Amino acid sequence: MRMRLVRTAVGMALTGPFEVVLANGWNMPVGVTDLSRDIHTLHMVIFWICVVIGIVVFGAIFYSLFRYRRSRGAKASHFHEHTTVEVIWTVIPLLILVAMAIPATATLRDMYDASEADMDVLITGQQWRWRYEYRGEDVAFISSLATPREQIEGQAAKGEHYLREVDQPLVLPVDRKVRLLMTSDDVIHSWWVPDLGVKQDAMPGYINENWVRINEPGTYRGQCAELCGRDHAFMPVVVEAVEPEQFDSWLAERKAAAAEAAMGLDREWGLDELMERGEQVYGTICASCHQPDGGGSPPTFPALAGNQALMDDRERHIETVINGVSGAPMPAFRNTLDPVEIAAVITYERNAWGNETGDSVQPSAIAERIAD
Amino acid sequence: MASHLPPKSTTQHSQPATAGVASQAHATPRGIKRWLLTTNHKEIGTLYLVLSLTMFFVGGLFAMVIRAELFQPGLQLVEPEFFNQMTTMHGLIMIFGAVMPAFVGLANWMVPLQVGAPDMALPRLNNFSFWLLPVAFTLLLSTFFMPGGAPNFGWTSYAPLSTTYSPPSTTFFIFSLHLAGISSILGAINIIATILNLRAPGMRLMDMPLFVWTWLITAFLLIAVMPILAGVITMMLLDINFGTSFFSAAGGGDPVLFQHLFWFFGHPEVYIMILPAFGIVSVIIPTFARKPLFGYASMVYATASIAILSFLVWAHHMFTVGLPLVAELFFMYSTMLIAVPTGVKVFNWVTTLFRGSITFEPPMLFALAFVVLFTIGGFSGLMLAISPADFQYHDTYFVVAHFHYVLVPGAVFAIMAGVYYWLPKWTGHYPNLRLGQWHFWLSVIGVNLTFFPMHFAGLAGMPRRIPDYALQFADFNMVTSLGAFMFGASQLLFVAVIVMCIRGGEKAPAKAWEGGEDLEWTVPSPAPLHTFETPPDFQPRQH
Amino acid sequence: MWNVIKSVLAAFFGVQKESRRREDFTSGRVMPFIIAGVLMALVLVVLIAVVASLAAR
Amino acid sequence: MSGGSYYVPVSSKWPVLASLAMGAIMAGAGTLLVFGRAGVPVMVIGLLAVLAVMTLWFRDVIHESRSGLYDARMDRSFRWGMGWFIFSEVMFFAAFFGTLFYVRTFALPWLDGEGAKGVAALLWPDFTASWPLLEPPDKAIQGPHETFSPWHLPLVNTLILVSSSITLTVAHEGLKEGYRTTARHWLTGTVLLGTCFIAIQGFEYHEAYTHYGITLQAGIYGATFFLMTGFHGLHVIIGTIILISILGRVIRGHFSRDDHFAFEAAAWYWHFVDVVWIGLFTFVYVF
Repeated sequence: MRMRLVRTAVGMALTGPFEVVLANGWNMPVGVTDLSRDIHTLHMVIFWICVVIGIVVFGAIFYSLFRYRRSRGAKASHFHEHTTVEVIWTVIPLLILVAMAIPATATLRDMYDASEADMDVLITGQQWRWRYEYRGEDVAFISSLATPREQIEGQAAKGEHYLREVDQPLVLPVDRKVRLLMTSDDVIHSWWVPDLGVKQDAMPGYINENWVRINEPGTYRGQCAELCGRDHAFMPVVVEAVEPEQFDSWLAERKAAAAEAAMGLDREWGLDELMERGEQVYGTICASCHQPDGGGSPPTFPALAGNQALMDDRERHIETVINGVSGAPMPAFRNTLDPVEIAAVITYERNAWGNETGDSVQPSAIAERIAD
Repeated sequence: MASHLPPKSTTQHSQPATAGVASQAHATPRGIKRWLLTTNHKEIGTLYLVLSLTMFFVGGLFAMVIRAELFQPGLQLVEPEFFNQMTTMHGLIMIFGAVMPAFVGLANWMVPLQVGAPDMALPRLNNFSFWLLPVAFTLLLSTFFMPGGAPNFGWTSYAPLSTTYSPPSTTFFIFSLHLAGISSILGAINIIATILNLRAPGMRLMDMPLFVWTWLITAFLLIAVMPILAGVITMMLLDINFGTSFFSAAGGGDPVLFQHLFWFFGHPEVYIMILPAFGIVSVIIPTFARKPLFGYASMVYATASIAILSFLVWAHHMFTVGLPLVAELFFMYSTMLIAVPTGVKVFNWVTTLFRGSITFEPPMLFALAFVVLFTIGGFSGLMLAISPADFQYHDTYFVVAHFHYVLVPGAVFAIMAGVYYWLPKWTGHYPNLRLGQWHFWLSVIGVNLTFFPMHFAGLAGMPRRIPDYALQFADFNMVTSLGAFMFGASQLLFVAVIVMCIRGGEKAPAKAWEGGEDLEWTVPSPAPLHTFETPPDFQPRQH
Repeated sequence: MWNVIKSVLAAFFGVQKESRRREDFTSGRVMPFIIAGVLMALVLVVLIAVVASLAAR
Repeated sequence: MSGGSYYVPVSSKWPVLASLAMGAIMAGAGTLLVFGRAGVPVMVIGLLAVLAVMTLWFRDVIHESRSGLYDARMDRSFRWGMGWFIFSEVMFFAAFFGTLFYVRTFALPWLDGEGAKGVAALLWPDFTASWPLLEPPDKAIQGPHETFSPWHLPLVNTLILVSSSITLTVAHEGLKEGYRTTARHWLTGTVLLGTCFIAIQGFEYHEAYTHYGITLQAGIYGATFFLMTGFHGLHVIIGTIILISILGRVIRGHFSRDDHFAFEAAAWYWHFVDVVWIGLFTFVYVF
């Protein structure tokens, strides 16, 4: 703990004089967790070390260039070795590095200690959105870009949080240790929020751990940091940190809503309501690859509109959505969407854009298939 | 086996001729055939340099597309898919097409001249190494015309984006890299054999100019790591086309395995692109300071030390992939160590300037800019080595700024310095010094306008490889784009200087630069097609 | 032998005296240096690994 | 030392033709894999062209060598060249051995919940790590039913390859002592042993696919098995072709007692292939 106090004090001393220049979006944010502050301190320490060395080295270069230019009548001397000097300028950097390695090691150990967390959140990257699951709480949802297409294409004025706004942010409590488990359904993504000091790759088939304990309530924004395909730039992360009590009541609300959604399984759904729900799901989940008009972008993402194979083989269509296509970009939506959403989106795909099969797929049937 | 090993390096001084003549009396082919069929190291060197310059403009064109799209927020010019193809191909073309062939070209021209050899050790193989490259790049560029477009997963090709989720053209990309890899390996073998076997009588290893030394070590790195690249892209090929699961957890593989293998190649590759630059600068600075290089021995040892360490630091490119803590610490420590020999080099260059008699011809200007700007890249490298801080820097424009500082005002400036330095030897004319100075100043200003703001954009939170960005990055990007256009345009001056120099200009004597002490300055300018057919009598300089 | 080790250490360190360097390159034998270099590289790896695992504990 | 001694050929059409032929192989193979059959003729033409060009190129070299154009330095250039080429091959296989090591030591235990990154087991609750890996994490991937016992065919192949290295050494000694017939016979023996090895390996692959369920698609075990033995097998085939051409030259009376670098280069290559096999036998089959 004392180590940490010292580190924070050093950090503040270093940032102080340049507060104006280096703050305000020119420098790494100090952030709102102890770790992000430690990282910031390390960053500033090594930065100033570089500045000092730079002044010495560049000073020596420019002095020599000025003082020993031939136009000023400099005569070349012929020395070319001085072992003592060489040893000195090898040993000094070595000592500086050792001095840097010690606090860096301490910070790294903190970052890796995800034990004794108060709660777990499983973060799953998907092309091109994030899924958040509060483990053990039956609450999970998908968070995708909320910036309208018109802003991106320049047909509307860009909002304040252009490309850094989502439909449903990740809500986290302040002052609680939250373990973040990261994985991916398709390619590698990287979940990054600078203010939290967390950047961690989400690897398909493996899980990475990280953790946060947020000190101040607020909205913190970041985005996917690892190239993950076409819409890599359009995959923001928004975290809303709230007081613990507020978080608890929010979670309880979400749980109730999830339970209600599960009720939908018991009844027969009409074609129109499935279509309505399906259009919504298609827009947020499927349209990024298969395009809003169902035209796809072949060869990687096949067209759905007018796709005869799809219309003829209803079973295969259901199977594809539930379990994905192995060896192809189509992911399994078994765990990502609930049965109502899967049923709705399949119904929608079988009836939209002139695919007039008239089929409706019932949520209960999907739930049974998933249970098998 | 022991008796079959290659001979020891020190026993290979002059061998009196017992049989044979150096050149046959065949008529040399003319026109295009002369270039296709040549075995002459100077002609092949020229071919490499021309290819490199061409690829520099192709890759540069891609960079201009990237910077035009990023000029302001929003999607204006290109679709995100095409943007990703641009970033990928920009990286591949610049690394494998521009920087590496430029160094091989310089080695072809200058290594035999600097060691007093009649040609490269294996002249026909040399021609083969070159002609593989145009074939490879034709194949690579042809992917733009395939369904799904060119590779779009970044030059690092991380699986599974580059396997399961890649466009069909990826298979061609893999094959073209195989060809480029074979070319590099064979080229490196040739350079090693030339340096170890064809030195002038009396020239010991420690008498060689530093350019030769750095290339010897670079060639060793190439031979050691290009096969690793071949191996890992072959595994990609199998994952894509034959259903293996090297990089897929479903079958028991691991996407991180790809990154380990790739960076085991990739990190030494970084040094492959910078060590010859060190060599060029170490040759130019003493020439124009008119003073022997300070700490020659240390320079050689520091190069060797960097080369060895380069095999132990690869995972510092992977600090955020979820390495175990021990691995994270190991790679942080080893990476920090590499700063030490690199620092030694910079200090030695500075001390070489100290108490010299300095003039500022274009080669020297570029070499001096190299020392300063490469050091800035070194500083950001040191910052990136601090693993906890790297969690914030990784995959942002801070990294883009870092590696462009070491590659553009680093490697590329060194190449330009080398070209200005040796143009009198190649053409017999001095380059136009005034135009050269214009080229230099425009390049220096352009390069810093382009890459310096990237540091801030990265620290402020802008990830790399995105076609559109949040509004707070807009100012940095606009400056960067303007700088990039300026840098790009000023390279046309470079071409003008070269063309003018080939066509004429002030005649250069054999020793074109007053302070040039190496063997290449003992042959006439322009260097005749065949040099050192009789090994020169080499007198070691007092280092 | 000791001289070889000293020279290789100097190589890792990156600083070498001119006179010592001359000695190394007049002995004319390369193999001892290569073997010592490889061994030292291994020692270095082990050394960093030990420090890292102690620090990670 | 009038006119110098190091032989520099004036010009040659083989290098540029070889590059084009290599390009044709790659373009053809790529077309075959991505777009279908159309690539086959291009690839075949490329392959034949590479073989033809190499033959003609080597014919030039042999001719120059036998005309006495090469001196001792040229000989050393060839030695350095071959030595470093083999080193590059060593590194190629090193990538694959590294892969095997990584998968067995890190990836599989992690997926099973062991070690620093064992939390991955959340995704694969039913998975148990083992080597050979018979049941990959994803049940949709059919693993091998069983794997080869190292002590049957693989052991036979080991003995074959080790003895082939011995026969080759005997042949070399014979050549050095000037016993050309001895050299010829033992070299023929080496070629036969190499051919046997290839045949047995082919049979083993057949068994792997038909009876053992070891396929390229059978998860990481099948993938590493075929990757490593496959590229080794390819090198044995290339080595055998080299030895056959060397045998041809021995029969024609090429090579003298102290000037036969082509023979030595082929021998280096063959010993290298042998050493790789020992590594494979140890780490792919036994452990």
